[in-house]
Order: sequence, then C-alpha cells, then structure tokens
Amino acid sequence: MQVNDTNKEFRPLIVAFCCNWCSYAGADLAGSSRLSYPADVKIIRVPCSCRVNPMFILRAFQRGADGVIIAGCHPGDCHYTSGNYFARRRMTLLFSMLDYLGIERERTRVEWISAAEGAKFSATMNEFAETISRLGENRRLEDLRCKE
Amino acid sequence: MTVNEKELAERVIEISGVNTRKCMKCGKCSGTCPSYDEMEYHPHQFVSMVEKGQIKKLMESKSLWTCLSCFACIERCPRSVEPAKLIEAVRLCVIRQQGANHMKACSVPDSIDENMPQQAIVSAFRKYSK
Amino acid sequence: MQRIGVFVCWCGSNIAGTVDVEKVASSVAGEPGVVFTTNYQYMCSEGGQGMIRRAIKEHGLTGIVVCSCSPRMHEATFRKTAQAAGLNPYMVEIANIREQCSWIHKDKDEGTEKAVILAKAAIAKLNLNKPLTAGESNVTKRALVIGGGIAGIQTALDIADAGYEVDIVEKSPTIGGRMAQLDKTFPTLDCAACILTPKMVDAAASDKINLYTYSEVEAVSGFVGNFKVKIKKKPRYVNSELCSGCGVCTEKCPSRKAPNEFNMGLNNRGAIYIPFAQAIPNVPVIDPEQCIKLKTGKCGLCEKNCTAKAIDFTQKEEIIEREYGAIVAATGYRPISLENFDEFGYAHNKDVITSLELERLMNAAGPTKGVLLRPSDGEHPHEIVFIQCVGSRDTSGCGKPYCSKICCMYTAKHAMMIRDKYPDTKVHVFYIDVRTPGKNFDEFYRRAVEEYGVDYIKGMVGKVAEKDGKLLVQGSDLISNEQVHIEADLVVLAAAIEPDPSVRNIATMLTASIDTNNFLTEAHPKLRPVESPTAGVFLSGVCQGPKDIPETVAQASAAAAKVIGLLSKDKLTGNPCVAHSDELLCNGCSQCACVCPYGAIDYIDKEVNDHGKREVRRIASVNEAVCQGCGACTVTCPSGAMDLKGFTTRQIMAEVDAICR
Amino acid sequence: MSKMYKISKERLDELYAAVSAVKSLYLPVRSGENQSEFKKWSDQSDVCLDSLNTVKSAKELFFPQSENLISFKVSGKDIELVEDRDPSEPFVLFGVRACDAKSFSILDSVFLSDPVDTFYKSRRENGTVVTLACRAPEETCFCGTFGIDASDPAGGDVKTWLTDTELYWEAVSEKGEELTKLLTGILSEADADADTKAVDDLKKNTKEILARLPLADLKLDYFSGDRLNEKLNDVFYAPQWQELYKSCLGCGTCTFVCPTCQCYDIRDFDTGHGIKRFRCWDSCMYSDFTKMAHGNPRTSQLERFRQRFMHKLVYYPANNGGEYSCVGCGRCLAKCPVSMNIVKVIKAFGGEKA
Amino acid sequence: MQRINDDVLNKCRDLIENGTCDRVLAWEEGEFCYDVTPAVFTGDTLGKMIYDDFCAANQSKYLIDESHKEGRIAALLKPCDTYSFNQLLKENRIKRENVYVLGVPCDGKIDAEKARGLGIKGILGAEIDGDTVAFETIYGKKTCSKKDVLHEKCLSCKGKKHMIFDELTDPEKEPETAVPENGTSRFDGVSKLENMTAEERFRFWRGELSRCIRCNACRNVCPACSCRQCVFDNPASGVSSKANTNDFEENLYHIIRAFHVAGRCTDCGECTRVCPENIPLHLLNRKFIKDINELYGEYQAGYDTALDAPLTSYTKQDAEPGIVHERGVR
Repeated sequence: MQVNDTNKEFRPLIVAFCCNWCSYAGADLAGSSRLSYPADVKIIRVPCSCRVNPMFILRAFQRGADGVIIAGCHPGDCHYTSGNYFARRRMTLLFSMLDYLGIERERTRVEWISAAEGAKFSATMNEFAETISRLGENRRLEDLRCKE
Repeated sequence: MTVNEKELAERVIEISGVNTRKCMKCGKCSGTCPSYDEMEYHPHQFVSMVEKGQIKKLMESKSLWTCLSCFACIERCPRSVEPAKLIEAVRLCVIRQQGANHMKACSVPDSIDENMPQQAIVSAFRKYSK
Repeated sequence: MQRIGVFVCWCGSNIAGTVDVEKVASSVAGEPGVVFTTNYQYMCSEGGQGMIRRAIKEHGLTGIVVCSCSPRMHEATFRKTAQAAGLNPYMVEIANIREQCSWIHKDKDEGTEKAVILAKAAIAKLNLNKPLTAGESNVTKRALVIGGGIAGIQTALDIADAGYEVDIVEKSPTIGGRMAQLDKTFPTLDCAACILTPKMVDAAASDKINLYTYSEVEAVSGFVGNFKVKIKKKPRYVNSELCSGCGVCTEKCPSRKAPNEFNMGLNNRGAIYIPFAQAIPNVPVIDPEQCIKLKTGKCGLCEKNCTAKAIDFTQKEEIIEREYGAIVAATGYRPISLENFDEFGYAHNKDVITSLELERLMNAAGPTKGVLLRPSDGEHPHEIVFIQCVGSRDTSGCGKPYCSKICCMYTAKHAMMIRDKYPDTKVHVFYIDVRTPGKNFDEFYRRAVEEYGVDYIKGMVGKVAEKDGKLLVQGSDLISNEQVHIEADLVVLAAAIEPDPSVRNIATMLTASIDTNNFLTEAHPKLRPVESPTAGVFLSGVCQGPKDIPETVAQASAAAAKVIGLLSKDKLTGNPCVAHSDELLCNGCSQCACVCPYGAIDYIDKEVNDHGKREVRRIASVNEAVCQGCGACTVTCPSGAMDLKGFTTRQIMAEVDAICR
Repeated sequence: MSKMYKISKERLDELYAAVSAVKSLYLPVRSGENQSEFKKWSDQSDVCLDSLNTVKSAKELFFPQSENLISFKVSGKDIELVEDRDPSEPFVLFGVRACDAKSFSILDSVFLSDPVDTFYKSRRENGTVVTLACRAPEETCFCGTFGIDASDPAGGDVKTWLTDTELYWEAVSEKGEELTKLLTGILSEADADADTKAVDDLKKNTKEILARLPLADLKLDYFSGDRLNEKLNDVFYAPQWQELYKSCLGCGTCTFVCPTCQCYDIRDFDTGHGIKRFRCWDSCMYSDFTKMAHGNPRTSQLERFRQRFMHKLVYYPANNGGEYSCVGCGRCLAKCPVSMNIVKVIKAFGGEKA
Repeated sequence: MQRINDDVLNKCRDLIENGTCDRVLAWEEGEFCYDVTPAVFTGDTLGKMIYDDFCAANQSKYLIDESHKEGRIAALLKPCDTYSFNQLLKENRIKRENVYVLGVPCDGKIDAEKARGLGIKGILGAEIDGDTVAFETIYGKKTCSKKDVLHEKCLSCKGKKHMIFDELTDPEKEPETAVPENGTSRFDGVSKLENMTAEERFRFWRGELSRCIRCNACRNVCPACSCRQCVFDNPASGVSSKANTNDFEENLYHIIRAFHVAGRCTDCGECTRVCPENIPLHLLNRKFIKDINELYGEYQAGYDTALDAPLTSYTKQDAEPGIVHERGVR
C-alpha cells in the first residue's frame, strides 16, 4: 500500500469551517472573482466561528481530514458582536492542547477573513493547502477504521 | 524580443523582486527624480521598458549610470513599484555580463567624493563585494 | 427516512462549464434518502422552480438539495419554491457548486469530484433536517438615521414622506454635513447651499422628523424591528427652546482661538458659535474647551447679552433611550490626513491646500468672502497647480488603495471656476487618469480644457518646494517625456476621502461589518447594495463607498425605500434557526447565558420527566425572538444540551463525515 | 505427576526467546511506575514476574476489551457482510497467578457453554497457560476464601515456581507437555530431592503468609450454596445496599480490572464507508448497562451496584453449582476510587468467621 | 489508632444536636488503614466517622445530590475541596442553603500505592508522626518519609486556606492567604512536556493514554464533570463510545474531557488519583490552566465565584490562535 502511495501525488483533505457572514461570503467573493484555490478545500457553512465545536475538528481528523481551518469575521466585526472572540479563545486553547499532545500544530488554523477579502480567502487556502501537502497525511490523529 | 533578452528580463525581475505590473503609470517617480535631465530614459520608462523586456536598450543607456540611487522614486511611488531596484538590477546584469566587477570593493573609498550620496556609497560596497 | 430530491443546476455554462452536472446527479443517486435526481440549465428560473415543485409532488419528496450557486444568492428562492409545493422551507439545503467549485476550479474532473462531495454533504445534512417554523416579532414603526448630511437628510425625508417617524442623530451642532461646505456642484455648477438648505429646512419642518443634533449614538441593542438605542445628547449650554438665533452671543464672545471647522480651519470662530448662517437648528453651541466661563468661571458675556435668556451653563449630557424598527447608517466621510505626504509640503506651507479648503476659499460665505486669495499673504494667486490622486490609488501604505471617485470632477470644476473668474490665472492639473463616467461628466471636463484652457499634464508631481514665496512644483509630463518645473502661487491637493472615523464604533454597535478601508459592507455588492448584512441596518451615502452627490441621494432614497418596506410590515417573521436547550440534558450551569450576546437565555425552574423520574430542575430557556442563532452557547454547553436548529451538532458532523468519506 | 524441570533465573530471557520463537508469548511487563500489564514479549520487554497483580487481569488475552465481530460494507444501497474478526494465533500466556488462572474456568462456563462464543473459544484453544505460584501475597489478597491455593496454582497447562535463583517448571496438561517438549533444549530436569524441596519450601512459606493475611478469615457462609435460593430475595431487598452504594461513583474501574467480569456490549461504529460491529467490555456500574429499546431496567445506581455483587455472590453460584464469580485477586480493593469493594459487601452481610 | 480528631467529631455532634444539620458527609473506615470510603453519617452512626491523613477524596461532588435532599448536611471539606465547592456553586449545581461547610485542615494525604512503589507491601496499618510514616505490614514494620508517599495532588497543593466555609474546625491553623505548599511550581510537569519536541510529546502521550481502559473513573470523580448525561454516554451526541477501540478514541475522550472542564477545573487532582492505570491526567488539565494564566491572566477556578470564567469571557486584545504556532517552536 505504501509503495503505491508514493506513485500517487498526495492530495490533502482540508475541511474549512466558514462563518456565514464573513468568511463564507469571502469564499463566494473569491469564487465570483475567479480566484482559485485547491479543490482539496471543502467548506462547511456555520453561522459563526463560535459554532465550531472542538468535537467537529477532531471528528474531521478522525474521518481522514489532514487539515482543519476555521475562518471567521475579523475580531470586532462579528455579525453576532462577540462570537469570534469566544471562538478565538476556544481555538487557541484547543490548538495549544493538540500541540501539547504532539499533534502537528500546522494542521489547525484560524483565519479572520471578511466578506470583502476574496483574495485573502483564496491566498489563505492556497497557502494552507500547501502547508498541509508538505506535512503529508495526518497520522497522529487518525482513526484507521475510517480510512479503509 | 530575443530569447536571450527574455531571460534577461526575467533575471532583472528576479534580482530586483519588483512587480512591474503594479505600475499605474502616474510618473511620480520621474516627477521626483533629481537627475531626470541627465537621463535619456527616465525612471517611469525603466519600469515600462523592463515590463516590455527591452533590457538591452537599458543596459546600453547612459541613464543606468546617472541614477544616483537616492531612492526618491522608491520613496514616492504610490504603488510600491520601486524603480531604483530595477535600475540596480539592470546594472548587475551589465556587470555580470562583463564577467567581473570593473571595480573592487577596496577601491571604492578612493572614488568617493564629497557630494556622493550615502546610498550610492553603500550601494557600491554592496555591489562590488559580491 | 427522508425522501430527498437532488437538483443540479448548470447555471448556463457557469457550472456546467467545469462540472459534469449529469455525473453529479447520477453520483448521488445512491446516497441515503435520495429518491430523485435531475439537472437543469437554470434551476432558479421559473422553469427550474416548476420542475422542483412538480418533483416534490410527484415523488413525495420530504426535502430537496439544490446544487447551484451560493446559498447567499438563492437559498431564499428555493425555500420559497419548496414552500409553494407544500414543503417546509427549511427542508432545503444548497450545495454551493458555483462560487466554491466551478468558478475556482479549472479541471473538469476535479470540479465534478468536488461538486459530488459537496452535494453528498448537503444530502447528509438534509437527512437530519427537521421542519422549522419561524417565530414572529413586532415592528417598532420608527427609524433612526445616523448622520445628518445630504445622505441622512434625504433618507429621513423619504421615510417621513411615507408617513413614518424618523430620528436623525448628528454628532455636529447642525445638519448639512460636507455638502454644506461646498461652493458649487459639478457638472451643473449650481450652488450647493441653494439646493441643500431647502432640504435641511424641510427636515426641520417635518412633523415626522426629529433632529438630535450635537448628539451621538451611545449603544444599540435588540434586533431588526426591535432595536433599542441610547442616544447621548451633548450639552449645547444654550436652551434651544428659548434661543431666537439672533447671533449676538457669537459676536460678543471674546474667545477667538478655535479654528473654524466649517471653514476647514482657514479662520477662527468664537467659543459660542453657529457653524454657518443657514445652520439647522439655528442655535449656537458653546465649545466647553474654549469657553472662558466654563473653564474659569469668569466671563459669561454671552449670557449677559442674550435677551432671550437662552444661555444655560448648567446643561448636562443627556441619555435618551428610544426604540426603532430600522437603522440607517449615513456617517459620511472626511478627507484623509496628508501628514504622510511631505513631498507636497502640506503641513508646513500655507499655500498648499486641499480641495475642500479651496471650496471654502471660493465660497462667498467663506473666510475670504469668495475672493480667491492665498492663505499666506492674501495675494491673488496667478499660477495654480492642482495635483490629483493625492492618497488615492495608493498601495504604498501612505494613502488609500481605492479611487476616491469625486476628485477628477471637482478638480475640473475648480480649474474651470478659477479660469472663469480670474482669466489671467494659469491653471495646471497634474493627473494620472481623468475619470469621468457620469452623465455630462466628460463634457464638463472637456469644457475645462477646451473652453477654459486649463493645462492638463499627464503625470505626477514628485516635489513641491518653497522658494522666495513661490512654490516650485516639480513633476513629470509623461506625454512630452520631460520633467516640468512650475513656479506656482498656490497648490491644491485632491486628497483622498475616507469614511468618517466614527463609523468603526457605530459598525461595532450595529454589528454591521466593515471592510479593510472602513467602508460599511453591503449585504451583497450588486443585489443588496443599500443593506448591511445585519438585518434592519441600511446604508446611505459615502459610508458604504466613495460617491458623488447624485449617487448619494439615489442611495439615500433607496435605503429609505428599504426602511419603508420594513416598517410597513406589522409582524416580522424571525429566524427559525435558533438555539434550543434539551431540558433533560441541561445542567442549569449558566455558562451559555454568559456567552449569549443577546441575553436570549433565561433560567427557569421546571418540572421535568427524566425517564419516569419527575423533578424540578433549573434549566436554560431560549427566547426565540431574541436569539439570533450564532451558536456560541452550543459549544459552551458541555453536556450538549444546547443545540442550534438548522445547524445542529449532528448535522454539522454529518457534513464533516460526508466530506471526509 | 509429570516431570519437573528448571531453569536458572538468569537465563529466563533465553526461555522467553525460545517460547517466542514458536509462539507469541504474553507475560507481565512493566507498563509504568509500579505497574504491569500482560504484553507480548520482545527482547526489549521489561518483564516483571514479581508483580502480583497486573492492572488488567489475564482475561484480556481470551476476552479482549474490544474486538471486531463483523463489518458491513455499504455501497449505494447495498450492504455486504464482511467477516473481519481479529485472527487468533497460538500463544503462550506466562506468569499467570492462581487467582487469574481460576478466573478462566469461570469465564469458560459462560462463554463455552451453549451457545459457544467462538471468538473466546478459538483464543482459549490457542492459548497455553503457564501459571506462577505466589511468594509474597498482598493484604488485599483473599483467594483463599474461594478455595484457591496461591502457592500451587491450578487451572493452567504448566505450573511454575520462582525462587531466588531458579524457575521450576511442571507441565500439568497435554498442551503443557507439548510446550515443555519444545523447550527441552533450554529447560533442564529438576533434581528429585533438592529441587522438590526448594519448591515445597516455597509453597510452605507462601501458605504461612496466606494464613496470616488480614482477609484470611473472610467467609462466604451467608451466600453459601444450598441456602442461596431461599435467600435470594432477602439479599436482594436487604437494607445494607441502601448504604453501601452511596459512595459509588458509577465508574467501571472494578469491572474492568476484574478477572471474572464478563459482561460486554455490542456496538456499531459508522466508519463513513460502512459499519464495524464490535464488542467491548461493559460495566454494570454504567447507566446504559443492559439498556434496551424500552429503556433501562436498572435506573438507579443502587440497582446497578447491587447487580454486580448479586451476580458475583448469588446469581452466578446459583447457576454454577455454588461456584462464586470472584477469585479474590484484590484488584477492586486496590483500585476503586472510593474504596468500596466486594469485601466490604461480604462483610456487610456478616461474612466474617464468628 | 484514633482516626478522627475529637474537636472535629464533637463539632459534628454539636451541629446535629443543635439542629443545624441532620447528617454529616465524611469518611468511613475500611479493612486497612487506607481504604476509607466517603459516607454520610447521622447522629446514630457518628461513631463510625473518621477523618485522617488517608481521607483524600474530594467530597464536593457528592453535595450536588446531597444538597438537593431534604434537610441540611454538614460537609467536611478540605481546603482543596472548597475550590470545587465554590465552582459548583457558581454553576448552580449545589443548593448552598442545604450545606453547612465545615472546613477541616489538611496536612497532605497519603497514597498507599506510592508506598507499595517504595516496596512497602502488605500494608495493614500506619502511624504518622510528623514527617514519618510507620507502616505496619504483613512483612514487618516499615517506615518512610511522608512526603514520599503523598498523593500527586498534595505535592502541588494550592494552599491550606479554605475558599469558603461556614465554620472551621481549627480556625487557628487557617492561614491568611492560600500559599502553595511546595516550593516548586505545579506547572513544572507541564513545562517539562512543553520543552520536549512534538515527537517526544506525542510518544509520551501515546504511552500514557494508550493505557486508558475507559473506565470513566476520572470523569465520574471529577467535580467539574457533573453533567446529568455526559456526551460520551449519550448516543445522540454523535461521539458516544463505550470503549477505546483505538488511539483516536483515547485522544478524543481525554481532549474533549479536558476541554469541557477548561476554565472550570480547580486542579483538585482527583482524576490522577483515581486512575487505575496511573495516567497523569492532571497534566492535561494543568496545561489548559497554564495557558489560560499565560494568555488571559491568572485565573483559579473556585477562587471567587464572582469572576468571569476565561472561556465565557474575552477581551478584544486576546492573543490570536497563531500564538500556539509562534511560541516555543520545537
């Protein structure tokens, strides 16, 4: 299996949780501006970055994601006033914990992308996908049962 | 444009790190240039010529050596295009083509005159120390 | 088990060009719950919607997945379609295979593969959807307009005209805004005051419009239809009821040190002042920073001279609380600070001025009574240089990356007016591009060149230096390929404009988003240009982006129309995607209430039946009219009692699972 | 009685290597500070034969904490059944104490009686059990209460005794003889007199200690055979439970370290491509224990707590000729977070010799 | 050996006799010196009540249920238990009026398992004299230093001051402020791990967490894990699972558990004390506490019920999640 793998180019699986008001709209703007980013990035729409439960992130890794990114409104611009501030604390602590457990810190990320930042959305996703490609397959937080 | 010249243009872009496409052709660089009248090609033309790949013309021009490296054009450019870096890069191309520096770093102090801008001295050291 | 129909839209070639729509439809046919799949050229068209309605009926569908453009575009459309066919509108999920797939991926296989996955995620989510019903809330039939410039005035007038109460909150002592400072307006050259002041008077006279001048918005809470706003009324120290507006006080005031804001600091005003003759309300205001009485307790000349006994030094700041159904932001703009542009010497040379300062110098009511004189020595300038794009289109960090839009036209106006009034004056305009898209705009600019002989130089000025009372302007003329040197008497800079800085605070209070340049973001750049993404908040004028007067007025009226549409409703249907607490799982720990931005969570003691065990428990209860559905509470809740309808934990995890499969 | 062999303590690694060469060898290996678990031997293993109780008991080798039963592959709307039980291979389980060895027979009567649990059965058949006599029992030991002789462990295929210098080896079953045959090159024949005496001394010494243990007097008269059925209701409704259960946290520690607890749950895991059906240890302490479609038959922690001890001391013996499903290993005494354990229960029902 | 101080016992008797309380939450003796069990006593059974250096359990969680019963219960709470009690009050889980908190002093609690680790086997009884513990065992008398056999949670004691009480049994012993007993920081263990490479940390945690038998003792003993139904027991949560069928489940369980108690964990150390596999679970919770202290300012759950909890509050200047990537790159 390993041998076959080396022939095939590694394509990471990236789950992006995007808040409905800023980052999802930013992704739409990237789309309408035709600013491409890898198809490996799959977006899940959530109302706010504060809706992202750490369980979702771990679930994504369990099911075979190689990277998870949470994108929300810029601090201060949250549609719900304060959601991203809570998300910021939660994700900071969660990422720190993952790092503490020796899980590659680069696999998780939070970015603030406004509805006007289509270019930033695209650039961020390109860069993140590249980082994850370089890291290779998620091995430390995988569930082999899901990979067959 | 010959193939060779295309490569040259690429090299200039690479050395300088300048994105000539950012230029909006406002001419502020030339508006601010203190040695404008000494040049047959002016800073804004440098940008446009590099963009068009006319490097050889530039390399042969007197303008290349009349630039004071005062960086006024870099300072003033509203789009951060940095024409002086292009001039510097084209100069390097000339030097590399000659195969060697026509001057050594140690001989720079001898050539310094009072009116020479600081940047030019620093730039000379940087250039000839390579 | 759901009976799901999947409808794949081609969007002409927008989707079908990079995504094999037939393959998407066939690939998801085996997904759990899917009983029907199809594809069609334009799903949002009447034909496409009809197809959906028919399929719902024919196949007994319980939910539909539409693979099309962004849900931000047509989710509402397809929800209506589903509703028309008897489905609950929340049994619709959209797979965004255009903005987030076909438009960004070039390879058709790749695009198709991703579209299939996105469709599968939507199906997985839909399998867990439940019909949702929205709650209803009342609408307070009153609007708030923040900003009393031409944008705010026009919006208020239009709303009042439709019969609704409207309040204008203006932070300065008078309404009128920037337009009041202008002399003439392009391209017709009619006088700004002549067309603005009647509107100001109308606003003041309307019994539906209430003006809060010299006031600021302090806090905003609530939601569409039910905003609660605190307005801070700063003390004028003049009783508006008693004041006759005679102006004697302003003449008697001994303090003359304050720069006159209305005249862009070109002259000074008293501590008690009326910004300009036609100010509304025509009531002076005392500047506490300048007033000798307020600072030292001595003086009081104004009080002594006021026959109406209107001066009241005991006035205090007042907080007014009002309820509104809709809020319009019309916070306007200001010219940017030119501190970063020392090449033009604005800071240290009095004869280098901004265009707005020139407006005041040309205005009959201005500091020079309309005679064009140099600020430095009061002489007539004979040679004037205009420099365009100062700080506009600037990505170097000193200025703004955008085009300020109005500068080309007002510069042409200024040049023309000077040449008209003082034909012996030489006028040069340095320009990068001359942008004149607008009715009669280019004709106007050409007249400046052709009829008035304004010297337009294609190029930018690199340096302005002072020498012997003259301004040495060095710039490039790109057409003649030479460096030009002009000895000018006056240099006028067309400074970029930026949103008024108060907008940041207001945006935060309104939870309206702003872009990187601090312009308020519209709900959709093309289709909803006068609405903010926050329901019930609308945008009017330059706070949304640079625009000239006719555009501002047009947008102001458009915003008013939106407000009128909202206020005309008796009930608003809420967002059914709200938080909900499972009473059997709730610990009553109060953590969710701590993170709720709307105070939507209360705790109640309720008897619950936990598998036969009846007991009274303290549990969370969500006010569905107040909850906006952010979901902050759901993550704070450790037991998972709190969930968000429409975005349940199970639904999102199902999407994750489908994507990662 | 079969022949006794011996090997010097220093050469035990050679013995492990020789066994490993033919079969997988599981034995107590250090798994943290002051604790050990049965693990597969490798030359890196830190074997600790002097540890009395491994944290989890030896039952895990026959009845693992979780194991795959079957898989369902889903493609479109078709479901395919895939047998993916973990393969069982021949193995040797070395260093099993008398209590754990006894637990196998308790598990056997559950899993090997009709309907036979084939997963358990194949592991049981594949496993050769080498027991190890105790030398230094702990205060928590009360195997004697269940008639177990820690100095001469029964229930295995080979018995061993470890003195300060030698390991003595005696096959007691056909499987044991087979294993011994494979090791003839390593094991040497024991001396009839001196070595027998050494083993007898060890046994005697251990027995002496066992007699002095604080729980040596623990008796199960209250739960004894012929009175069980008539007493069942008395025990079930006894007021003692009202107090005993109160401190119980409802965790599964006692059941998971217990060598005789045999309850399991069967769960499905959705992999995204299909279902993996596995079974895992269950605990009667858990709120979802034996939960069925209608709900849970034991809704309170009292009922669940009582269930565990009723099973060990009443239901099991009532169905298995008076044999209790406890072997007195003392793991629950050492591990319960609140020190509530079977001894306290037995004593609450008067389980001490008068 | 007398296993309860007369003052404490008399106090409890008084409380019952004068009608302040109708029962007492304390400990009951077991078979040996160390196997004490939390128990509720009435006037009739007070004679069986004990409190000594082996009574380590955090009693506050029992008060969730006890305080919702009729009557009023006196609870013997050690200084560290009072943090948990406060936290539970903050979360409205305890009916304050039904509990009479009797603050008892604590000199550190002894872990029999640590004694076994020192080779002290067959423990029957113990005599404590200052810093020396003399164990009576099957294999004779053995002595050791008390600090060598203290529970991990006592080695990182937050101080001997009660955060809340209705009465102290020994007011003279009560310090003015809570001063950590041990000279070293309780975050040393976390720092040590932080200074390892990611690879080393990964190996370390795999080694520890792979031993987890998912007995739920850590969760069930934890005063912060007081949910009526845990997500891991709730099939509707989508993450429930009964067994650590693989590495992922082990990680998931412990990460989510630590996250759910982040900002609420008082660092009472019960998780580590009860783990049958001796997994140093406190290192997970303490990591969150350390991060919270460093990023959002010192915060001790259970110290003051009026303070905003770190995960239900924020400041606009909070660190960005990228700080995890920036600091201590290894």
